[in-house]
Amino acid sequence: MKERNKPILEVKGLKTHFTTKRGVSKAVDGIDFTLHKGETLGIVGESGCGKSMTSLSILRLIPSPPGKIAGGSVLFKGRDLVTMPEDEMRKIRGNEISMIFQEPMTSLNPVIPVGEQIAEALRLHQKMGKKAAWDKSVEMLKMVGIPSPEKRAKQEPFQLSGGMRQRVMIAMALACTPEVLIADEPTTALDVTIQAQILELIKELQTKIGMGVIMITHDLGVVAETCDKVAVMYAGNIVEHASTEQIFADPKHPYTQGLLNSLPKIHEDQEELITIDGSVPSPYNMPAGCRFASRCPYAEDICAAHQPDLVSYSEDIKVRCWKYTDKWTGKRDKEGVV
Amino acid sequence: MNTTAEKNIILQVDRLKQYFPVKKDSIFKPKAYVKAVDDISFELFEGETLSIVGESGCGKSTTGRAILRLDEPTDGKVLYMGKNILTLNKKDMRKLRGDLQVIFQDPFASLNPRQMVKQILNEAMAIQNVVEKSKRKERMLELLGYVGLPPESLDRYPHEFSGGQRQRIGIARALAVNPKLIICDEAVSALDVSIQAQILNLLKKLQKQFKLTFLFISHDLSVVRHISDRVMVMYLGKVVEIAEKKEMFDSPLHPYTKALLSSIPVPDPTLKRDRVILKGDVPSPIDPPGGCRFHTRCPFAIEKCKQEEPPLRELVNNHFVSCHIAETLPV
Amino acid sequence: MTVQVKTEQPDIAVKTLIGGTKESRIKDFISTLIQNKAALAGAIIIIVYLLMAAFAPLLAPYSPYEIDLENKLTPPSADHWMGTDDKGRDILSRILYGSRLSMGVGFAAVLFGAFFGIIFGLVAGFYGKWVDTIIMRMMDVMLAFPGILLALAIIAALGPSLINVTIAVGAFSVPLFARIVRGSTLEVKRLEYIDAIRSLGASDFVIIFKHIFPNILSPIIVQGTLRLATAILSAAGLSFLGLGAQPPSPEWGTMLSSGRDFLFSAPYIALFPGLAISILVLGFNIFGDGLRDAFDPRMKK
Amino acid sequence: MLMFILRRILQTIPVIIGVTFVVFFIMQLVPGDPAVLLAGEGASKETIEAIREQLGLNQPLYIQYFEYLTNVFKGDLGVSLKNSQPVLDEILVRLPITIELAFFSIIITIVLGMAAGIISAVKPYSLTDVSVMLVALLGISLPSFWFGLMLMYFFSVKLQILPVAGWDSLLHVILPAITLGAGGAAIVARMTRSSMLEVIRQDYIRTARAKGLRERIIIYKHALRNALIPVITVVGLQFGALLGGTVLVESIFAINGLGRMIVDAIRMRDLPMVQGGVLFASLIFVVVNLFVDVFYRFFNKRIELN
Amino acid sequence: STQTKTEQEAGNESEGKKDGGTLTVVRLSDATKLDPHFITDIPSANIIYQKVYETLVEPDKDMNIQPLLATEWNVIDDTTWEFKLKEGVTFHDGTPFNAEAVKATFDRLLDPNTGSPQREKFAMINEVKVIDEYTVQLLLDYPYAPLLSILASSEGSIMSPKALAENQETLAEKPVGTGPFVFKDWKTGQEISLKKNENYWGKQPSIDEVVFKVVPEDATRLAMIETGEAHINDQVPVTEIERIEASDSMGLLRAEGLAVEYIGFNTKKKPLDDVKVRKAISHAVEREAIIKGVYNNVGTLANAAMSPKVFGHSEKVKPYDYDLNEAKKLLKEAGYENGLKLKLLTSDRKERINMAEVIQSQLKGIGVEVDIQVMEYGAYIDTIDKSEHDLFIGGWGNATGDGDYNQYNLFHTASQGPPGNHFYYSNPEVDKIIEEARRETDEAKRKDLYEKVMQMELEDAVYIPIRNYEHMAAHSKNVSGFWLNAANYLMIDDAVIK
Ligand SMILES: Nc1ncnc2c1ncn2[C@@H]1O[C@H](COP(=O)(O)OP(=O)(O)OP(=O)(O)O)[C@@H](O)[C@H]1O
Ligand SMILES: Nc1ncnc2c1ncn2[C@@H]1O[C@H](COP(=O)(O)OP(=O)(O)OP(=O)(O)O)[C@@H](O)[C@H]1O
Ligand SMILES: [Mg+2]
Ligand SMILES: [Mg+2]
Ligand code: NI
Repeated sequence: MKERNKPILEVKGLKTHFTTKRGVSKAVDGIDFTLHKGETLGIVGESGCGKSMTSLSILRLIPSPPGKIAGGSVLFKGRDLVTMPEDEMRKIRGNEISMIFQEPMTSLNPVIPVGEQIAEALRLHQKMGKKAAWDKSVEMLKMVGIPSPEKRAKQEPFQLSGGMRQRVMIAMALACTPEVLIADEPTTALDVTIQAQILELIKELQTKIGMGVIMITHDLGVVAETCDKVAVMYAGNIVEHASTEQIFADPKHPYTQGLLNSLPKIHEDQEELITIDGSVPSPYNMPAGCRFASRCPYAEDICAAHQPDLVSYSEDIKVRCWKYTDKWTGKRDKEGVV
Repeated sequence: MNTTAEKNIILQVDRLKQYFPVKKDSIFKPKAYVKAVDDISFELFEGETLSIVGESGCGKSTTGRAILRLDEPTDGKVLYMGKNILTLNKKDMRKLRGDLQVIFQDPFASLNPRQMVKQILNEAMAIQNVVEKSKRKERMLELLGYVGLPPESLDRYPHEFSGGQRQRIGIARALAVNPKLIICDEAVSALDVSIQAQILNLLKKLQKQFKLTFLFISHDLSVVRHISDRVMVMYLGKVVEIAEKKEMFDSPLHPYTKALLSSIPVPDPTLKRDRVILKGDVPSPIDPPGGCRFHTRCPFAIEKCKQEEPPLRELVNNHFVSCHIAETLPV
Repeated sequence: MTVQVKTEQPDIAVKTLIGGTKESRIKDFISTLIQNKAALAGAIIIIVYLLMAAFAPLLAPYSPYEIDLENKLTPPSADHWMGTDDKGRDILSRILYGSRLSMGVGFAAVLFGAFFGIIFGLVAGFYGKWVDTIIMRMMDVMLAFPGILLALAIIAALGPSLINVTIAVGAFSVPLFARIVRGSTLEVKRLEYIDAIRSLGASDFVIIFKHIFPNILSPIIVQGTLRLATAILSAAGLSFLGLGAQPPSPEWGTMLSSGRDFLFSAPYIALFPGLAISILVLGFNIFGDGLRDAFDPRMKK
Repeated sequence: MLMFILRRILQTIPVIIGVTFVVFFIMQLVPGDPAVLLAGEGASKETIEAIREQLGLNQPLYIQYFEYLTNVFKGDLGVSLKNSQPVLDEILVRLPITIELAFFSIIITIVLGMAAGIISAVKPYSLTDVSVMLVALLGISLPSFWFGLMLMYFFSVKLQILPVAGWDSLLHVILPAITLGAGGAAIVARMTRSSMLEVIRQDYIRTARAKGLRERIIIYKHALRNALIPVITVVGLQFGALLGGTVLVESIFAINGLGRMIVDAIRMRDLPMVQGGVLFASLIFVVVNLFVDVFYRFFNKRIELN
Repeated sequence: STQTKTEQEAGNESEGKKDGGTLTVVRLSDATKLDPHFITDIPSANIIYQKVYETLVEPDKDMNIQPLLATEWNVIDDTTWEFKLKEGVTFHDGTPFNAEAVKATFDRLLDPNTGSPQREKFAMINEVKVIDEYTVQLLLDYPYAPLLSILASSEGSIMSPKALAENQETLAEKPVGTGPFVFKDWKTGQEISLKKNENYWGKQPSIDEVVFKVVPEDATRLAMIETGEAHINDQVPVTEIERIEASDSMGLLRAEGLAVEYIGFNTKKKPLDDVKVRKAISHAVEREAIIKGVYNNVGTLANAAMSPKVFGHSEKVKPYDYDLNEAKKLLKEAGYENGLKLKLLTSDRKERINMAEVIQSQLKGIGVEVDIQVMEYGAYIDTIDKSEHDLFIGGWGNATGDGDYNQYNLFHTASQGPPGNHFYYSNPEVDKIIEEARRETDEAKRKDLYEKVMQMELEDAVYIPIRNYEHMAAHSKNVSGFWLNAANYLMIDDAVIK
């Protein structure tokens, strides 16, 4: 599954900015990653760090105005989506790259039967007839495990439970057998038991179709269970990028460390949880230096002054931190802060 | 009941029922109800944290709301310090509300967007008249100190705060009236892990400081495990299991609890577990299945489960479960 | 582990985003208003009208009442910028003086209608059940009722006066406001902060007026600005029944109606008062939209 | 739903009784004596007294009212004081006319209003949007007599392509319906616009885009259907305003409708006619609003449950 | 004379042209009922008067009484009038017209059980006596000079005895008379249509049918004439004269009327109970300005409560001249040199509101501050009936064209309140003269009495006469031959549509 073929999706230096009355919000500020066929990339990070905006930028669905892709490229099978004409882009959306949105409750049109919502993409992209598209959408519903799909297809979203709706979203995203699936917090709104069902389903389908998946979440448990590699985002940047095992076993970036530390340990009793002090800098007013510097227990002068690059720590690990460069003095490390 | 016998019961919920009438589609159908909470009993000891867990829609919030009389329960008793609060008149109830507070899930929706923090806090104190006017300012600053917000927060509106900070405002408001019991309805579910940790720490600290009792509603089991003394599992309006935290997590008895615990994604990619993946969806609370309500999804259901409703029985010391076949299940 | 819950550092994000002091908040409010160009234009229109009303005696080139039958129906000219009416009165002067009356009646009527409509709507929406049923059926009765009859009844009961016309016109809009307010109340009632304040032991009065009401302002503002035009026009309709401003008051609606006989021979008689009303309403509508945005702290996000 | 409709129909009864009650007592309050108005110029006091006796106006009020009410429940709305015709007959002649007028007007309100609203919403803050909204605001603040007479002047007198007045053919319906519908159209346009703008921001529109749908399909299939829900309520309310507006339009275009009948009857203090007219007008209103509510609930149910 | 060319043309042309066609008349309001014994308004009477029903005698264009169904009459003694009836006339239902028909009609009118509001006017008739088939006598209780004028008015219409016997009730909707037009259909609130009476005893009308349509809006009625959708509009606002005259598709017909408009004083109410105040105000109103400025010179300056077309009118009666100094002097004498506040009540007719505004502005000149009260008609009547007004603008229709109907109702003490004396004027001497004039059979003497009593009323400054009505009808240029009677009845016997 993890054969190193040519990447299907390559994001290079992607920047998405929002221009508002208060100034420019650099929601996504230079993101790089690649995705291969059959691979699952997890993107994690604090709320508001730009995860959703990254995924929307790939499909060029940024609300515009105020949003705008301010730079970088998104190469999909070698073609740059950022500069592609709108009507060609439309052919890719929902067909070759699909997306599952964060909110199953609000992401389905409340007044259109769910079967129709699936079928319309099929008619458009696969040039199917009305009947054929409907049959296929019923089939899709069956595939995602919805009982009596013929009946359900005719119902409107409000007649379905949350889990079912999320499954409809998945069916919709997978209807045209896309090569890339972007799942933006597909299970956040769901119960654990239902969440387990859905994650299982996505995994299953991924093996079947062999698509590349970008799994966006802030639930590290979900990442651990589903992803091959992980990109950790902080304030519009990727701060660490490594394989899943690597991230959980030996996180490099102080933010990643903090994030993992603050999880309540399920098999261990703690009197008190570990937290990361301070808060995320305003996207309108990013510090010049490392964006995590003000909260970082290791921060040195250089951290506040200059922003580090995302550099390779080892073959598989990239990290954006002065600590892993030769500029690092290691003064505070010695004081043993942690 | 040995270990708990010495503790003071602060709140006792007795056969509480909360049915919501559903609008009928046809006059020919009998009047239907959502049986959101259907005959549950439990007690809460002073200074402890009891968590309620369960899937969405199983009646957790409804239980909390019924205790606070935010909805009028259909039947049952809620005894607070031995007094049935469901029979209090409006005036007495308003007085009592100072003792029972609530922190809600959505840190944005639970604060009036048009009130500044100082108005929010001041109003809470004014309503319960806990602090005299001249001392309120002082008290507000004190409250902000407890929850870790800077004093200048007083002059800001909720939208000017991050989610975690907003949740702290909500907590400060609850503390403002010197409550004895706080119901935390998904108080940390909407927050980021790192912020969630801050709030959980805060709650624990405050509990110690003020001898608070928490009724902690959540579906996040790792959080529950961290904060609770005892855990209660609900399914479709019924209590299926109550036990001390350790007991519950180490040896769950009910098949639903087992599935629930095994479904929690563990942030450890090296750990590969046997997961009980339940099939199907939660049935509708309007027309819940007869017998054991879980039998439609239970992998172990026997004929009896479909026919008879299992009683809540004490299987191990202080570990109650409502399952006919709890003893025979694989561990 | 030494990491404690500490008082957070004064939050940079918050501080730079929004100034913490009161003055800056007001400034912020005003700057939001000003940045909204449409709202600014609306505000300017309203200010011009208010100035017009305030300084009518200084601005008006003629007396608004002086009848000059020799000079009746003269088209707009250098002497009479807007022409003269069928009794030779200067239309411009009448419009200037009339701004006091028409704006007064319009505002007062809308306020009256809004006041009762809001109370009924809030109470119906908040308490629901039979209270709701009774109030809303009452509102239905009012809506289904011919306005002229209501107006006549008010003359009968209270006698003709400008205040009573305001009441009559306001009464027409009570059910409209009530319906809109009720709908929004039902929505806001379900929000968590209402439960939060209820669990603090707040009385229904506090909940309704302090917590629900400010959060349903936006549809009220929209409805209010729309009703203004209708109010001014219906006030005119009633003055013909002897209820409203009695002649020769230069009330815009009445002026407009009296232009009805000269629609083709002297269109300017109806045109100018009509424009005066339209522009005012326009001003209020766009200002109202801006106000709604500026009032709503959430909109700044 | 059926239950809801049934309950609402039951609630209609007190509304109607309420209306008759209020009308009755207001008519007592209103100065002016039908007997005097019927007797005409120069009638002696004896004559007036005789007329009053004949019309049964000398009985105590509550008897008059209860007699009226019992008769109404028997289906007898009394006879007009003015021309002694049975009120019901007079109403039944006019009712279809007014309903027809209102129907076409509301169609115009809806079609025109929504079209304008959509055009505006598709390109918010564009020149088209601003001009459409300006016209809409003018539509709200211009009196309908002005608009109606202008339409008549251009289309009937100048161009002579439409009849001036009357109610004989479909051609006669056009101008009155436009006049009556225009004000409402303006309000509906505003509502549609803001509702569309609201809906366009919703997540499911983004979902539709993510499917690669064309903008046109997104607007008309996905956005519009949802945007219409709040507009329905406005249309329902507008219908009330519309019924009130019929008086003017019926006068201007010489249409023999219910609105004009009621106002004429009020002027003659013809209580039975006023009662009957208002009764039917409120009945129409209540029925229309019932429809709107049913419609709204039907749509809204799915939204609430979401 | 105000008769226009149209009439004269009609006289010349109508002979040869008998084109038929439907004449469409548009008017402000609908009829209330069509039974002449119950009609109290002009719009109703206009439908039937000399069209469906005919009277024994009729007024001509100059309000002189001419024979119609009665060919001749004699006053046998003060209280006995004898009429010879036309032979060979039949009602529309086929019943022959004869003395029995006349008797049946008046018996019904006079029967108190009928409850006719018009009974009062005929109260002096004691008995209707059939002499022979075509001779009938009216026996009066007391001498009553204006009898013919009453017989000539709409309420004197002769009705079919068969219809009276068989279906009295339906007469309100379906009139049956002897006139040149037969009632066809009535859609209430919309239109009434009449068709030509093929068996008419006199000259057959040239048009086949006439439809009276209700079109409440002034502008719409004119537009209908302009586009040819209707032929005659018999209520034209004074502001439209220029437009009509300038139009090449419309003509304007003007005819002097019987009605007058005046400003009335409530003589019972302070301070108007002081004759000096009333005189002062009378001096301060510039009446000519109103005729010209408000009425666009439609109608003529009135000198009394009777228009020149009413029997009893006299040019010699003189109202107060416009004299502000005199007015101020009188006010001062009355003790109001510092001014005075009064209310002026008017109904909601546009011209009257305008008039009120002009009067308000004129009275300001002598320091009288006037508040205008506009009221909807019903409320207006109610207010003056209850004597709650100070000044009011009123009008009197003079429906019969005789001075008695005017003087008795307006000024006799017995008429205070609803019958018409809204001045609440009471002067025993005036009462006496009015009663005397009623019985006086000598026309010249009657005229003298009226002149005298009118002058007395003006001396007491009971009212300020303003305007004698002039009726106007706009018509399409392709109709001719119709005329307006002084009581504003549309006469269409000779109307022709080109
Ligand atoms: N319409 C907008 N205008 C201005 N800024 C915006 C807008 N939408 C998003 N942003 C900014 O973009 C940043 C990234 O938002 P994004 O939704 O990608 O966060 P996220 O990582 O998906 O968070 P979450 O976990 O809460 O979904 C936010 O800080 C936000 O301020
Ligand atoms: N006011 C109400 N009217 C009707 N039904 C209600 C009402 N409130 C709650 N319910 C229903 O009662 C059931 C229990 O709801 P409740 O909110 O208590 O669930 P919960 O366990 O808190 O779920 P979640 O985890 O989603 O918050 C649900 O099916 C819900 O739809
Ligand atoms: Mg997101
Ligand atoms: Mg809940
Ligand atoms: Ni430590």
